Amino acid sequence: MNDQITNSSLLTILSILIPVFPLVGFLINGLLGKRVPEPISGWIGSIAVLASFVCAATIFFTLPATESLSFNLFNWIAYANLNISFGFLIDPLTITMLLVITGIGFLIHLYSISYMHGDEGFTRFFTYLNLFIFFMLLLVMGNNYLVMFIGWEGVGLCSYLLIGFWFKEHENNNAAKKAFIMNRVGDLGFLLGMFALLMLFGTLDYAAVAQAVQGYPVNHGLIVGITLLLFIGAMGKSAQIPLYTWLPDAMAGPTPVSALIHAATMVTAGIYMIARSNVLFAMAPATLDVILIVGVATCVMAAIIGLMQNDIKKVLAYSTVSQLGLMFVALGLGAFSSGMFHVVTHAFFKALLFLGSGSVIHALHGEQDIRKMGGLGKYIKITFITFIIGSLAISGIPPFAGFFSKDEILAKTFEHSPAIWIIVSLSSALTAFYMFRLVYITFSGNYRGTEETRSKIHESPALITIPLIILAILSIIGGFMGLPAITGLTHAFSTYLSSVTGASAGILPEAHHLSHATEYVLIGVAVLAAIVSILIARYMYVTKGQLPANSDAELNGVQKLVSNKFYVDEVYNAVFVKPVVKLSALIYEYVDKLLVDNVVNGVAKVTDLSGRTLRLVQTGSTTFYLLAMVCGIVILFVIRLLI
Amino acid sequence: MENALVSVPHNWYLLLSSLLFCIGVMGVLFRRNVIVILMCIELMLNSVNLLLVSFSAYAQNADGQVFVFFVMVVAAAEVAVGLALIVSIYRNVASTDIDSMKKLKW
Amino acid sequence: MNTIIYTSVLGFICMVAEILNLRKVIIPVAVIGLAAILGLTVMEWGTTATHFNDMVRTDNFSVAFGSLAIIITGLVIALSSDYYKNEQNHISDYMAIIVFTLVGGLVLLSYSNMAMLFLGIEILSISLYVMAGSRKYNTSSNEAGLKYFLMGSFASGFLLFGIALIYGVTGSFHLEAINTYLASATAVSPLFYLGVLMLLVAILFKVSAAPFHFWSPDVYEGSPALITALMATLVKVVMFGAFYRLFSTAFGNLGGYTNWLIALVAALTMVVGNLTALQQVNVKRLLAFSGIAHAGYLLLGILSITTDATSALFYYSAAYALATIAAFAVAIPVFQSAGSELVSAFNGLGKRKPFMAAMLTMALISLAGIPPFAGFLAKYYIFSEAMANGFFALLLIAIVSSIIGVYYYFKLILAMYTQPTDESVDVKFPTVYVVVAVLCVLLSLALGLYPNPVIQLF
Amino acid sequence: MYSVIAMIVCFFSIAGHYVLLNAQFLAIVHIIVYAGAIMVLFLFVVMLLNLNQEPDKSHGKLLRVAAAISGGMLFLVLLLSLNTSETGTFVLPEKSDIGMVQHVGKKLFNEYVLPFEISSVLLLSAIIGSVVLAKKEA
Repeated sequence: MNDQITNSSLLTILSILIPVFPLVGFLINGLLGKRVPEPISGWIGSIAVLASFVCAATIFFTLPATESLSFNLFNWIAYANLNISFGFLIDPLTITMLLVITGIGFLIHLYSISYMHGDEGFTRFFTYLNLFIFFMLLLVMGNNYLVMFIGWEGVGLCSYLLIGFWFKEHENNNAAKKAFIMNRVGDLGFLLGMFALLMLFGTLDYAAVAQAVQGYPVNHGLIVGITLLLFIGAMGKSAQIPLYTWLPDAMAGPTPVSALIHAATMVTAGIYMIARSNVLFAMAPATLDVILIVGVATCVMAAIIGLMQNDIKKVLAYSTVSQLGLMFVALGLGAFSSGMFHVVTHAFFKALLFLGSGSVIHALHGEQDIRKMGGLGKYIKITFITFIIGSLAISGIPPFAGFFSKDEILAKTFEHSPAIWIIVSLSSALTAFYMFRLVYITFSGNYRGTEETRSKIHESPALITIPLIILAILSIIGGFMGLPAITGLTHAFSTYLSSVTGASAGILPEAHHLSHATEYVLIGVAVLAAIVSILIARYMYVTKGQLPANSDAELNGVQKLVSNKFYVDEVYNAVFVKPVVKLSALIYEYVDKLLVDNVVNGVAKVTDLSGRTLRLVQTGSTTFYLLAMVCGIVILFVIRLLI
Repeated sequence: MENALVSVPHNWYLLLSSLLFCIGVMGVLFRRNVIVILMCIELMLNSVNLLLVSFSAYAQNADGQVFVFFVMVVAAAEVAVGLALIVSIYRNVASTDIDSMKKLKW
Repeated sequence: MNTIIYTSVLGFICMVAEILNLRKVIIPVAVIGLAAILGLTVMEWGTTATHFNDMVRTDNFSVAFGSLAIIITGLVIALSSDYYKNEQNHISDYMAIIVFTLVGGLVLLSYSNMAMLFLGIEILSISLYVMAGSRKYNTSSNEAGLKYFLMGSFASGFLLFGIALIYGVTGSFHLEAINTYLASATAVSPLFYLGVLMLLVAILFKVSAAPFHFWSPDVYEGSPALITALMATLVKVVMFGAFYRLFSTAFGNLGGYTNWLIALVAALTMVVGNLTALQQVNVKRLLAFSGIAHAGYLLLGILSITTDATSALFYYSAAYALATIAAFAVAIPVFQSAGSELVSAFNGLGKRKPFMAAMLTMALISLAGIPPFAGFLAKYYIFSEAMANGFFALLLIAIVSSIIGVYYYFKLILAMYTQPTDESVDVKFPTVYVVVAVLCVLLSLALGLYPNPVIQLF
Repeated sequence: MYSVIAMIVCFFSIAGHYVLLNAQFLAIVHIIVYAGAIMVLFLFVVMLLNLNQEPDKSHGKLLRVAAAISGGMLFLVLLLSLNTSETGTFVLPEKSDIGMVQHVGKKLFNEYVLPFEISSVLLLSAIIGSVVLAKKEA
């Protein structure tokens, strides 16, 4: 007994320390500013995150999966009959996120020391990065929605600052602004949801909300409304239709930022939030259906758009959007642990891919257009190999990490509806295709840049390659913590999370389990589709050495060239390539650029316009002001006295 | 003399001061010369004084009359400051037209 | 009460210091004096007393808001040491007037008679008319002073008319007597309602609520920056204190007669303030519109008369005032060195002066209502106040407009961090500006992280 | 110039009303303060600025119409709410000494002593302000 008490108080201290380290790092770097020499500030930042990681790992090993630790640091808001504490909740879900954030965060910090070398904003970069980690930790550690909201706003702010980090280019500012506006739309949803929760339950505490909500009937209108509002928040942060366009634009930030914030951690906050509120969402199956539809749509659409992108980071960005959609599909199916599992594996391989692309960009001194790359495999071997591993993982080739998590979600979709399974599988095959299109265009063939730049290509220093290698290893073995049911072994990950997701499992209708045979077939089809897609990509971009068109005018030329070859090509072109290319271009042009952008921009424009108009009322004429005042008075009187 | 007003209902005084007040307001809105506007504001304050005194007289309560003193103090102070402002502006722009002061807008 | 006397004496000392050739010590003396007065005021906490035939009252409300007003004035006076360093021959006049402004404010926070309300408003306003126009040879300052003066006196007319009508109906200027009349009268005279409306309009004018807000952007822009800071903080806080005092004591039994109107005005104010601010390029104007928007939020606190509402109003006022002073403490040196008050004057400040830029960023974040700063919780408290009263549509407008509002604060942040620097301009931040900015930001942060001592004050 | 004279006439008639309303002391004070001090100040400024040659311009038509309408509306609204009130039943008492110096003075220096003192701060502030604003700098 005594032993337990000391143990839990030790854990409490450790968990408090987790966010403290990055905060200290932020303060040191932020306050000392340029007085800290370049590598030192980088190391301060990295070590702060490493220390958090060690704490998180210690908690992971000491706290049993069945237990959770919740404590209030101080009584934060005591107001009217409302009491909100500033407290932490440490349970398997939190620990999972903690390990991902601090672990991958540390690797990316390490990577950045080399990547950002020589940048004049070096210290500033690490200051922001540590601040980001701090807020992200708050987001996942809080024991109520308000603490989460603080983290939520904080990471949004850091993301905004980091996207616009290289502020000399105007484009970056616009990207930062766009990200900001879209996130605000989402935040509005979250905020309203929070208010509604407060109104309905009088508390924001996770446990209390989960407890209280079970007193309502399933699909109660209010619960559906609240969950929809919260989901709007998640859509903004996790880049779902229609609030996703900021994420590709956010690639204007430095690559480590893209890896950390826009791939591995912040964008998964929405998924974490829904998984954290799994009981709430399970009580509103109608919302889950909405999530499923949005997830599927995002997953497919982003995958199609990804086919046509020529910027190495944009490809990865759309693939992130697509994978996030996949995670929402899992959430929409009520498979919260599967969604979280994909969050973890995705964090491994997407961070790897981004850092790999960063290494490529670094090697080419800032070139991001894949059409100007080619044959890089010869020059930067480590990057090449790790990038392939990442691509295999995202494509879902066994035994890489992505295979396990993707397969799990695919199986779940099949349980729900084979039609959705087909759509999602298709998008998964598209993912494999465009990832390998990227790989082949970038790394195989001949270098297409100038001779002068070719001579300068070099492998990145150890600080860049070591994180790549570690992430590559994680991408290979990461999947084994969640083995599929057919192996007969335990699914370590879902067992670990079961104390969190278990509560909602009882509410949701029991899904009928697939037979082993069906499951084998599903896996077989998915893997086969991925491999075929890869082979098609290989055929198109290696064997035939096709290149993406540089402009619309050239597109026709390329297609003529293609049509002069085999007849098979023509059929293939007419039936598969052309429609897909068209569709991809079409969606990108119309849905993405025209529709989504315009809706979002339209809202901004209306606000802008009304601001402009209202401004003109301020004519500068005192008489006019007085007149307006008298009119206001008369109107007020008339309203109050006569009506 | 003392009986002259006995038959005048109080409402008439209310009416008179409202009318004076509105004349003041309209004067402020119509005129362009800042000095005239200032005088119209004085008129508004005076209508209030009249109102206060009439209330005080009809209710046999001296509080209203005391309050009028404070209104006068404030009116005097306002006029002093206002005219000082006008003089200081006139030195710069050589005009007392309110529409010549439209630089700050939007 | 004692606070008012001491402050008047301090103002007098400032005034005569010039005769005694003590110009150099005026500002230190004023700051130290205000600190001492603050101490004395805080010691009055918990006492309830009436003074001079119940003309003013000392209670927790007056002590809390009064302390806030003293702190604000003290900070502004501290900043003035550098701001007026080239105008030494006027320093004692300016300081005396600023301290007298505070006297007016303190009267407004403790009055219990309409005569005191009226005099308080006039002392506050007349001092500020002068200060707004105190840059005699600057036509903008002239114009600001005149506009403020004309519109302010015009509003005073309405204020007086309202007071006169209420007096006519109730036969008294005393707040409690008015309340007693309200409670006992079988049928409240329509004249009384007319009076309440007139009074309401005048006060709404002073807090710059739409559609009576037109003066504030122009006046804020034209006035000397330091006076803008004073107007944006002290006047707003004090007027809201007076507003709340009036409606909690005199009109406590009005039974929500004005609530609907206030809600309407609040909604209009929030929308107009935030939307118009989007388009502003002048930082002072931007802060003026931000002040208008904040007045809209503060109006939510007036809608209900409970201890919770008092706390929420106080917390919001404190959060708003601290953040605004911090913003001005960074902005004023930038204005001076750039010779411009446009947003572009802040270009690249994040690089040139990262520390002060960070301070400004934090102040703006607090104003925008983003955690962990006090601005967030302030909005939260005041919004839940509206929620508790069932103004859901208003709440929705408040939240949406506050989200629009975030955008224009970030316009400034964006300019600091993402625009190229003009290397030729070198901004020097005098130590006192740095100290004030840091102090305000830290207080704001402390309030945001641990609001309990303040929010449970009442 | 003429408006100043007209204003003075107006003040005198208001003073007459004060007398009729048994506020004799106030009537005297009113004449001294308004006609004697405030209007002289106005006249002084008008002379100083040499404004009497300048014709008083008017606003544009639109603004004038709007001003007339809103001012008229204001009066209408006031009228409507005054008409509904029942104060018409009050009748002025025949004899009253509340407006006499001793009565008003007692009120002023007993009950209203604090506002009286505080208004000194107001005047002080206004004096400093006027001097600061109107003084010509070297």
